[in-house]
Amino acid sequence: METYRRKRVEIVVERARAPAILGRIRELGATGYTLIPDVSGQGRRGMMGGGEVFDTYRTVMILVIAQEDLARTLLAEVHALLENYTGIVYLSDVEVVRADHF
Amino acid sequence: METYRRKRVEIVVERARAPAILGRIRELGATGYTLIPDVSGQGRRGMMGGGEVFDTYRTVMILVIAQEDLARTLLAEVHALLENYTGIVYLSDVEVVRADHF
Amino acid sequence: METYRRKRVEIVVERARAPAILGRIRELGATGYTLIPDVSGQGRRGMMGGGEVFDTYRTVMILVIAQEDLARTLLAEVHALLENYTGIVYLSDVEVVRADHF
Amino acid sequence: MSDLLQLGLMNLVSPMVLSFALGFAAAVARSDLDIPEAVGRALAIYLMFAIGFKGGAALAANGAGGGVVAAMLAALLLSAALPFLAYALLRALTRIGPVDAGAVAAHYGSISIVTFVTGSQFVTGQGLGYEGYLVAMMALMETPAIVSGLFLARRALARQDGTAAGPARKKGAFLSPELLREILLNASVVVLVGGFLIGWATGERGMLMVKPFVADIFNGVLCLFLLDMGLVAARQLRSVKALSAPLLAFGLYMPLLGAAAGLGTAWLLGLSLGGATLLAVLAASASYIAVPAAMRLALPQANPAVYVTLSLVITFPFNVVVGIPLYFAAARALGFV
Amino acid sequence: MSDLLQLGLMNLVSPMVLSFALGFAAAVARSDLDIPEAVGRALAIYLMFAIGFKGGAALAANGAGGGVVAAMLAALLLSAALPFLAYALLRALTRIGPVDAGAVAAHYGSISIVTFVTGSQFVTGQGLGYEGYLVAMMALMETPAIVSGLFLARRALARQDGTAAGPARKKGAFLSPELLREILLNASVVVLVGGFLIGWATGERGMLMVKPFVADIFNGVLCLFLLDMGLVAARQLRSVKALSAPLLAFGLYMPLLGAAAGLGTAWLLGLSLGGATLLAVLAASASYIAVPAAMRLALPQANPAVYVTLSLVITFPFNVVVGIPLYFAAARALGFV
Amino acid sequence: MSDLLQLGLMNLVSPMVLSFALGFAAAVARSDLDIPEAVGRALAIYLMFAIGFKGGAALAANGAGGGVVAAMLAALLLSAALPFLAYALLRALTRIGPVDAGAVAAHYGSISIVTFVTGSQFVTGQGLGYEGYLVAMMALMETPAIVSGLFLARRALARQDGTAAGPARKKGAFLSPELLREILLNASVVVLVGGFLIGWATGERGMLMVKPFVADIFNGVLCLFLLDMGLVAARQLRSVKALSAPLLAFGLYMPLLGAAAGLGTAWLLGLSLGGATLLAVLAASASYIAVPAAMRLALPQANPAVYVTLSLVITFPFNVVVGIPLYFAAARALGFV
Ligand SMILES: Nc1ncnc2c1ncn2[C@@H]1O[C@H](COP(=O)(O)O)[C@@H](O)[C@H]1O
Ligand SMILES: Nc1ncnc2c1ncn2[C@@H]1O[C@H](COP(=O)(O)O)[C@@H](O)[C@H]1O
Ligand SMILES: Nc1ncnc2c1ncn2[C@@H]1O[C@H](COP(=O)(O)O)[C@@H](O)[C@H]1O
Ligand code: NA
Ligand code: NA
Ligand code: NA
Repeated sequence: METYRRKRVEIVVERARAPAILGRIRELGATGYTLIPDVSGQGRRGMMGGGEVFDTYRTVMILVIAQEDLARTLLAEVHALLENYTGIVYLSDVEVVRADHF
Repeated sequence: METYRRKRVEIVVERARAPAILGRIRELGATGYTLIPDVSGQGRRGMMGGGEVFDTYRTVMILVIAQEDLARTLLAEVHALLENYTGIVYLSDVEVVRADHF
Repeated sequence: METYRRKRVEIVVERARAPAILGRIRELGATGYTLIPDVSGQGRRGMMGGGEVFDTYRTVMILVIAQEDLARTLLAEVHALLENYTGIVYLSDVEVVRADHF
Repeated sequence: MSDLLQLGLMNLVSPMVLSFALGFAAAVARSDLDIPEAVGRALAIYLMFAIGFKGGAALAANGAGGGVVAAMLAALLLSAALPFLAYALLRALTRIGPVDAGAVAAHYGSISIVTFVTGSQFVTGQGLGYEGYLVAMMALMETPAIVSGLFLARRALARQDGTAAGPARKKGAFLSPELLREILLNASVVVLVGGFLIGWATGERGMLMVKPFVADIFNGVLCLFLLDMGLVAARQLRSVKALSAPLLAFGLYMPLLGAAAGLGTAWLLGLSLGGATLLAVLAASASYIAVPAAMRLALPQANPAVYVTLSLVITFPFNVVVGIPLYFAAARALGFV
Repeated sequence: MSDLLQLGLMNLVSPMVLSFALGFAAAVARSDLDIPEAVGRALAIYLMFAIGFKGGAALAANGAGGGVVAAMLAALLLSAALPFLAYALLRALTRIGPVDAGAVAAHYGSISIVTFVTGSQFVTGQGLGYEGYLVAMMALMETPAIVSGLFLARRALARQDGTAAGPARKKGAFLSPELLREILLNASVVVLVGGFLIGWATGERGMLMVKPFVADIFNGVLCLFLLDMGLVAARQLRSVKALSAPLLAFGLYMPLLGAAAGLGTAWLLGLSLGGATLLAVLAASASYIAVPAAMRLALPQANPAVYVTLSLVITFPFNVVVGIPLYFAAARALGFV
Repeated sequence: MSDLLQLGLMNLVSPMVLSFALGFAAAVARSDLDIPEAVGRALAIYLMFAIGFKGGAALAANGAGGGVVAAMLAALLLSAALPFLAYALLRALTRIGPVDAGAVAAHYGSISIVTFVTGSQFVTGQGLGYEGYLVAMMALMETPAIVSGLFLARRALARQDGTAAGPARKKGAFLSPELLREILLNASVVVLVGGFLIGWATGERGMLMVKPFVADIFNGVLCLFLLDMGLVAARQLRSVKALSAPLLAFGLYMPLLGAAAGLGTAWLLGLSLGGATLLAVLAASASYIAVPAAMRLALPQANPAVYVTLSLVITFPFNVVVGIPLYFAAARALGFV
């Protein structure tokens, strides 16, 4: 089966910032995204997430499959949106079956 | 440490379709799979998942590490199984430590 | 935007073993990690995870972005820590924006 | 008439209906209020168990009487028949295709447990009782409609094209084992019937043990659950624009037709005023939990945005807010006592 | 004095306060005890709904009286004014910058529902009642403080550098629509006000329907929730070392000042002993749910380890264990009846 | 004999036992019924807190008496001793190795809180009371068995090969700090003991405040929890084929031996009929929550499919359905009053 090269952008970010990032993902024209609603972890800011009743430290993971151009734009824009917020973003390669879906 | 090249197949699919796909993964002889039980997201079908009391829009993510041949077969078969259903499937490269585990 | 090559280490492991592995990740000097708190799956040990009231079969997924050296050390060490336990570990390539974060 | 208004008002100004309104309003205003999914599911299981238990215990207390078998048969028939009416109307008066029409029809033949539960609290609030076996009728009404709806959709598909169009269309696969299990053993049927049998078997002694849980706090838990349903329904509103005006109208007149059929059946069965009201409520209500799950398996081509939205956003609020007191008033006007 | 000790002891030896201590001790000892997050959130929603409902029902039962409008205005003013006091103290006596000071100030002007709920159980345990509209005052006090805190932080920022330093600093963006929604429609405001209105609208009849749920089991549910709060607070302890001694002290004297302001306001409003105690509790308490969420949106530069830790780990336990009986004793000593 | 049958029947036809059966049947029939994990955990915490609280309050009400210290010592000894019996039987009559035998032995020396809770409802249903400190005995019995089981497994390992075989085998690492914390501070010990102490400290006054929550709705919540346990147990059934016939037999006769030891100890302690029954239930029951967690840490080589399945799928249902009335009948026949 023939496949096409795409990029996968992954973002781990505090929940308070997620709506802004998802908004940007939609505006830039990605064909979709997937969200893992509750992750926890540790980074420069220290422990995040982990089941508190309040939202302050909640963290989500966002995943976007997109063409290389869009993916690189996303990488840069999300990186800018992370200023003052807890979060990371990175990129990797994937192969997909249908070119028109992503 | 020596490593071996394998493929990673990821599937995001509505829950109603997951049993059929997991069944196929087992039948094809994958050594295992991992399931992230509740994700949400947006694609051609619109919003999916996101904490409703009912299951109609529930979405899961499935991850299989396998040899390239098996992975490509899986890619094709899962793609076929997604007809009429909400879901995506894609492939990427990984390195593993033990060749006999995957 | 310029990017830097890093490795992504992923670990799927029973919860009882997670603290030891996270401890080692910290000791080795990774800049962070992300944890997906409840996954399920099937491997050599059979079904794991899946919503029981008791913890015996609980499974988590851990994700670390790191420089290649550290990633390979981690791969080897985690592999050793998995003896007698249910779990897998593997490695893949990613690109990041800020070299100093990972 | 002013009596009807007063009934409607009394129903409206109950903590339960207002909780639904609160949830609905909060979601419309885009509040971040959210009942965690796990808790919403648990509340649903509680409600189904408790309503089942209370029905079984009531049956044990009052005895079954001769009419029970007839009532069970009537429930099966009513659920199986209503989809034919719904399908005919949908095909005649709206423009949706046969697959979507079959799926929607299945929903309206089946029932909504939460609507029933809300109705039963209304009836109790009027100082009335109802036949305990109505809970068993409810359980029986969940599934025949699914079979009817699938039959209608597949017959139309088979006519349209001679060739197969989907895995479920292969000969003999009309009801796959997987689907049968989904239909007969879905969570709501199991908990409802199970609770009913437990209530029946343990009777008064059992009721004494669990009354504070299954009866006393029931109304309050129902408030929280309806708050959640309000949120869920309003968040589904975004899909309403996918529905044409005739389709929206169907979501309002179909419950009335269903209620009429329910009242007729109640008359044949000789039910009490409370029982007749609740059978009307059952026939008027449309499923939005069990049937959508079955449809995703059996008719994946059908569009969930149509059937979930119609039953959850149009018919469910209509029944809870307007329908229940209306069916009660109709039953009383028809001479049920 | 020995009377005060006895009150404190009575408060301490209640299942609620001891449950908080249990959770705190368990987390300090690094037990793996854990209330699942989904359940913790649901318990919080229950508590807010129930306290709102009870307040509304009490208002319906006792009538509003003339003072209600004055009380509402006073609540708004108190919440808006306290951050100015807090900010001045923080800037004068601690070394945190203007952004963090503004954020912390917002927390202390706002309120903690759980502290109020614990206080209301204490008051009820003394055989006293309180004005139903105190719940409405609580709801109104949640948000003005946020606006004041943001104003203080941003004025300082604007002074510091003439140029913009952050997306929220653009002209006219002082209160973005996103932020306004967060502030006015956050879950706690919605459930509290909603429950209040439902309790008010349905009155005695509504209370009769849901009393076992919203009143009878309330104390017990509060125990579980405080157990969870104890766990959460102790797990936040690790961040205390980030706080300087003057900052920690602020977490202890600011509630006293707030309580004094609350008692003064209560005196002007002519509240009862129970009502005065609870208004003191409200003014003394600091938010750790609604305000942090708003701050992450509006002042992302501010450090949550400072404001969450201060209000959750220092002020919350102080109020629950020491403050509540103290404010009650003070109110009684001041002649409230 | 017919009396025994009647007791068994009365136990069977209780909402609690039937709820377990319902869950079991649903899972065997592969229904998709599912109690969300978060809720299952919360129900468990509620049950442990409530049973602890009730025990403490009972102790406060009836006074401790002279026998309490002796009872606590007896509980520790019983839990520490039973694994030696279990291990000997396993090694003599089954073919599992020393590591698995040690792990299984630890489970049978320890206790199952849910079995105790079900037993206590049975005893109360007989119109009997029991000594409040039995709850404290239960808490003490959770952990000594773990130490005994580990000792047995590791002694055998050390004999087998002189060299170390695993990180935990290093000198002095017999009980690592990590493991000690897991053993002594696991959630069930903390909530049980904590609830007990709170109930004790607040006594009648505390009970008055939380009775509707910890006592009135207890049976009903237990029904939901046992429904979940039925689901979980049946879903673990798939692992039963991994167990040999002699091993399955062990899961049935070991509880009888444990119960006998429990009754003997009860006789030495001079317990009441209710207390003796419950001590027999404790000794007969096998852990499936706390001990498996400890074993995964301390004996990862042992196979959880063996020890979880044996205690959860064989011994737990046996005790709940058959054992409890049997031990009660035996206690009564032995002259306990
Ligand atoms: N090196 C890393 N590998 C994996 N996840 C990371 C890493 N660094 C940070 N994270 C995740 O990103 C979140 C935010 O990181 P930070 O902004 O550095 O506090 C953390 O809470 C982690 O979940
Ligand atoms: N481009 C994408 N990137 C990441 N996830 C996607 C993408 N497109 C679709 N998805 C996920 O796959 C699900 C099904 O997509 P679809 O079948 O297009 O509706 C969505 O709900 C998303 O969770
Ligand atoms: N081939 C595989 N692909 C994806 N996940 C796997 C695979 N094998 C094992 N796993 C995951 O790793 C866990 C432990 O595997 P094991 O140690 O083989 O029992 C399983 O429960 C799965 O979640
Ligand atoms: Na219907
Ligand atoms: Na305040
Ligand atoms: Na035992």
